[in-house]
Amino acid sequence: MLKYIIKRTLWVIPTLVGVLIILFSLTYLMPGDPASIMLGPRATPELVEDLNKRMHLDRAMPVRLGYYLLGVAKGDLGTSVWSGHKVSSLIADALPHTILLAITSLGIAALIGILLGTFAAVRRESPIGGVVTIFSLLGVAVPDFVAALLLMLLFCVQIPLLPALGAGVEGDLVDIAVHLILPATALGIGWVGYLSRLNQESMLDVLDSDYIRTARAFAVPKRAIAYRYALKNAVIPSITVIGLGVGKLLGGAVFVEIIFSRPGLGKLIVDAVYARDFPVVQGGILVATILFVFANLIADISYAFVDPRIQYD
Amino acid sequence: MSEPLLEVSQLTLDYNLGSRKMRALDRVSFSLDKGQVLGVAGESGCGKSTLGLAIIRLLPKVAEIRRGEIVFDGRDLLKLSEAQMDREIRGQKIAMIFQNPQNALNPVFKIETQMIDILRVQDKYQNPGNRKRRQDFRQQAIERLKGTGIADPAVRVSNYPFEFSGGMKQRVMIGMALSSGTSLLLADEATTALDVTIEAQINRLITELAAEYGTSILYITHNLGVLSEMADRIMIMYAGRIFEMGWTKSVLGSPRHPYSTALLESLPGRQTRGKRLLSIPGFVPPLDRLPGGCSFHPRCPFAEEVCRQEVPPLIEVDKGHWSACLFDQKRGRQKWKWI
Amino acid sequence: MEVDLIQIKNLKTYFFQGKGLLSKLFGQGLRIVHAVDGMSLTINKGRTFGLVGESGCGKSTLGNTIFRLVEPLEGEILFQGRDVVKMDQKELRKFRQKAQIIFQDQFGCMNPRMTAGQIIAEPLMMRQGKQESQKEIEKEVAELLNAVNLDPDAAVKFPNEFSGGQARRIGVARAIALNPVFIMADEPTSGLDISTAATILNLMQDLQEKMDITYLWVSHNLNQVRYMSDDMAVMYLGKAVEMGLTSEVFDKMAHPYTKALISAVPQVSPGEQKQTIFLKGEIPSPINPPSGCRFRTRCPQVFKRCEQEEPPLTDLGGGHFCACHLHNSH
Amino acid sequence: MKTDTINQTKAGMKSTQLTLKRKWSDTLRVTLRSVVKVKGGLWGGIFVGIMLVCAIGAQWISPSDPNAQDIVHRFAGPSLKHFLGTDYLGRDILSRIIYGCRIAVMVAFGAVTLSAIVGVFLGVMGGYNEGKKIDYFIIWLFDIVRSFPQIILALAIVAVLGPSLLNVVFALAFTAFPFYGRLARAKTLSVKEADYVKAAEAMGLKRIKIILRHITPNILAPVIVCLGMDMATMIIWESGLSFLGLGVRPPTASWGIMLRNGYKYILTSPLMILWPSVAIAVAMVAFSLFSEGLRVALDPKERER
Repeated sequence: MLKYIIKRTLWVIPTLVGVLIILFSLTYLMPGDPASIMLGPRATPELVEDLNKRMHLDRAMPVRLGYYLLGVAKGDLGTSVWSGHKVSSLIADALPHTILLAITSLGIAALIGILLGTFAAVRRESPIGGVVTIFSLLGVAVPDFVAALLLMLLFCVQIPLLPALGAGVEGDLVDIAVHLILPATALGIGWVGYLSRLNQESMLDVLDSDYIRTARAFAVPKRAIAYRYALKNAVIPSITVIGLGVGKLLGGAVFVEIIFSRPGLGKLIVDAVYARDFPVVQGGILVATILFVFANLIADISYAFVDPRIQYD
Repeated sequence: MSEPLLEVSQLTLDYNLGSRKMRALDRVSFSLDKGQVLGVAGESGCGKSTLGLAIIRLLPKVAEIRRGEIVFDGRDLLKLSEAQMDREIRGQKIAMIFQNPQNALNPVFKIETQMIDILRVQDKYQNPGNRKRRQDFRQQAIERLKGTGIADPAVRVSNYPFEFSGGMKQRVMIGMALSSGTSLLLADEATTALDVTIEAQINRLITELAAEYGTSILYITHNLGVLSEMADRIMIMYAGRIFEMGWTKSVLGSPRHPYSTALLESLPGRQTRGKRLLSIPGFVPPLDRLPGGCSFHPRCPFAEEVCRQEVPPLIEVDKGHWSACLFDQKRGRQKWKWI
Repeated sequence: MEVDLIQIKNLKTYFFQGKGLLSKLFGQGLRIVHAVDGMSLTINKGRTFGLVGESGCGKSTLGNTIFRLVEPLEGEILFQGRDVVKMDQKELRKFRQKAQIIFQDQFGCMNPRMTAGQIIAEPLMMRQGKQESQKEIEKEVAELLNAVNLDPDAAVKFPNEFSGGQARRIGVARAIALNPVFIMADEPTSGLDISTAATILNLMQDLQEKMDITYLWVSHNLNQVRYMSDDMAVMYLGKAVEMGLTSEVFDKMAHPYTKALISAVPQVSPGEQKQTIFLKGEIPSPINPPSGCRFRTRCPQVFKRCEQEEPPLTDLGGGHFCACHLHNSH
Repeated sequence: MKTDTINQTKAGMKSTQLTLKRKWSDTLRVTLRSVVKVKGGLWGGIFVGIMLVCAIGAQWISPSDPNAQDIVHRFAGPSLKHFLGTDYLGRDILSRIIYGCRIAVMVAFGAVTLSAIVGVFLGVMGGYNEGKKIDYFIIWLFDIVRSFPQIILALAIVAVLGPSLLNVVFALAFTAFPFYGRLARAKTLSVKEADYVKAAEAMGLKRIKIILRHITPNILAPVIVCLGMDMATMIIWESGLSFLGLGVRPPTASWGIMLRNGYKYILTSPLMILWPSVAIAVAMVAFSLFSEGLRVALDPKERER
């Protein structure tokens, strides 16, 4: 297992190098002169020349790649074309909001989803199965950004219960929590549906398996079988899905942050896209990607802990 | 005089699969004496595995017992509550080992974890109030493994199932199943998936441990050869019914039912090279489309009109030898010789 | 009059595990599976050669190597005098039309998206030098279905619509479609019920008689091999331990492993007392086979020499070979 | 002499003419019938059908021009003239939903097809050359693209290329191809080892025929199922990008643009958000039910006997 973990971890390095190359080469896809595009209507020859210098846009491609990689290695993601702030400090301000949102929504969704699915499978005749069906239908039918819009319509406009915009006053935990309710719900509701259905199905499979029958034949109580024996097997698919889902979650966060005006990473990226502030876009995407890559890594490693049979080729 | 440990009478069981209803067991009656080995033989789909699961009451939800009794040690198991089954029967007096050792153990837990759990459950029911430490159970698990001939049990106990070969997994199962309290062991195709030399080892282990603890065995298999060597009595099933039952020597030596006769003749065991094997025409009917009368009649060359109409009763045709064939019962064996 | 159809000389097939880039990086070392480790045998025309052994002994790998589905490491496979190992693609294709396989998994060996008719017609359509109309091929498929006792309407069914025995028959029909001279049957009755297995055995015997086919019969079922085969070899960890006429091997078994194996087979013999020889332990892994005689770790008659020296396959007379120091010392 | 005996044997056999294949129409009918048999498959099929009809025949079906402005009746509720009401410029919402369907289906279909073609090609290539350098390179490529959160990468590509229908299709296809690739590669690996491929090899069948007859049909089924499910995802993303103003350009009717306008007028007209949400919800459920039915129908193991 240790070998698997080492190999899996080392594989991150070439992947991240590839990610950097793609991010870097995105500037090449831009039709026309990058500097004038980034500066937009403000572009004067002096400003363009200045930007070209600053971003080494006037140098040959390999040299620019070298500068870029070197910068990233030093933790320098460049400066915002628009505001002149360091990209890294912009991200440092935005990131906590996104991480808080992601952890709250996914964490709660995973907890509820897995429990709901397990209950539904263990008590086949109970109405919990119906709840799972409703949630999974909702999760399929209402994508996160539509959910965000509808929730806002319902709880901020029609019945004004909850705040619509912002992330709450810094330091005021209650305010932050209140501001988190709607975005986290919008982001998490699909996950509840998906994970509960997934866990229900895999739990049913496991409960039908030979080794559960063996345990029953030895009078191991049903409760112990379900929550101790079967759950560990049944949760395996959910782990992979959650790991891969972090990418989707970060994508969904973009919309939710825009809709609820939360100053997170997603909003930072989209606002930078609107402003054609390319260094910020690049840096923001890089950080989001690194988050995703490491979430996947953690999922794969915990997978290895749950399932001892794992081998890595 | 031996006394019966298990008496099954008129056991009838259906599987309800949506619109389809399959009669998996039809008026199955037999008894098993203390210390005896009863072999249950038949082709796939004859209901032999269902019988084992019915006795230990682990049938799938779609199964419904229509009528019958399973009297074990003087009590009807079908009348016991789930809690009573767990407390007194399962894993205590009746143990079961299954066909596929690859899947019989939980792949994500160590052997010791699984064994300790089971030992703890057994201990809880046997000596309530007397709390033992995990270390004691672990020691007990190691001893059980040692008893089944696993080398290095103290090390192997902390392995995962995938690090064990099929034969060793089956040893673990036997170690968990057989203890001094076990009075009945249900073995469902326990050695089918194993190699011949390993199969011989495992069957010997089962026989020896059962003899040591005075355990009776219901040995379910499709391998008549294994039964010939292990079983005291044999029961041959077809499409949910018992066709023939009796002492091993008489059932295998002088079978009375055309089906059992054909089954024995179709084995390439002692036939000489080049001689044709007997093959039964047709195939085992699916349980939801059983023919009326004797369910074997479409494949039986001796079938007469009466076989299509009447279900043949299981009748004692010889001392301790039962058979369910109308033709045999009415005209005698001479009339229907296959060969 | 016996003619060699296939002659295998010192055949070795190894599998290599841990060849990947990362494995190399972490120096796990190459693990070599000695699947077939120096087998020599001769299969005579028109006869059935039985190959028995327990799982992991390499009997299936040997079969696959003959067809070059697996490439051998060294050795020769002479088929009608030509070395299969050295054949080029064109020759190999010709050879593969004369030699056929009946696979162990009767469902797995059929493309689930083709009908039984298409499956059987496939070899017919690739016959060389003969362009046939669809009609002719359809007629031949009907004949082949008839030959294996299946209804003609089976042709439009998909594999999953058949029972185990029927699926096996389709496999047989495909194998005999090109009138092969040689068929390897890999556990041809595995997964079948007793009575169904009997019909398949009968069918294959009839076909052998009618079409003069030579069989290589790979099986773990000793009763079946005894019943079906004229010659046989017993394999253990990639090597033959005993070989000869089936009757000779069963009547005058010489190798301790053969003795134990045959004694372990459960027989329907009510009332007879049989002396089973129980072997100790498990079959060792073919990755690190024991030194000297491979059977020594489980052999009841092991002695000093077995550990140091590998016993050669020696003739005990009459083409009955055995690889054991007990029969080698004098 | 031997041939004679065989001919004799064969002559003794009953010879009947028979067909080997099932008719194409039969196969299609059987497949569709089993899709419909799956729980919900019928409804999925019906709604997917309705969506396709709307997409193809938008100009004949929709009651009015999606861009015709009726400023007098802005923010109108449902009426006989405008079944679903009007938006902030007085445009007919129903017509815009129907035209939006066209955009959604076009983008989703284009992106899914493009990514599947590229992905399957690369995946099969990697699978064939398992363990070789090209395989490692392809895996690496897949893993890099998969490392980006999908929608964020699409967003970046559109940002760089500029928002347009074609660029949206390209961006979405680029983010999705590794998933098809990995699926195709994994399937190729397992099918390559299947006994029926070995059987074909042992028969002496040529490599190219093995690929065409035995491997491709057996890896396509899961890819097709995946296509169905991905259609739903792509429809969401098209709406999402358009919602952010990075998809198709206004005034083109797209569900995402309609939501964007609805968000602007959330205080004035809740119906402007509701209707496109309903359209998206129906499309999502329809495609997922249909592809679930397709999954069961295309799996030979689950196909009804």
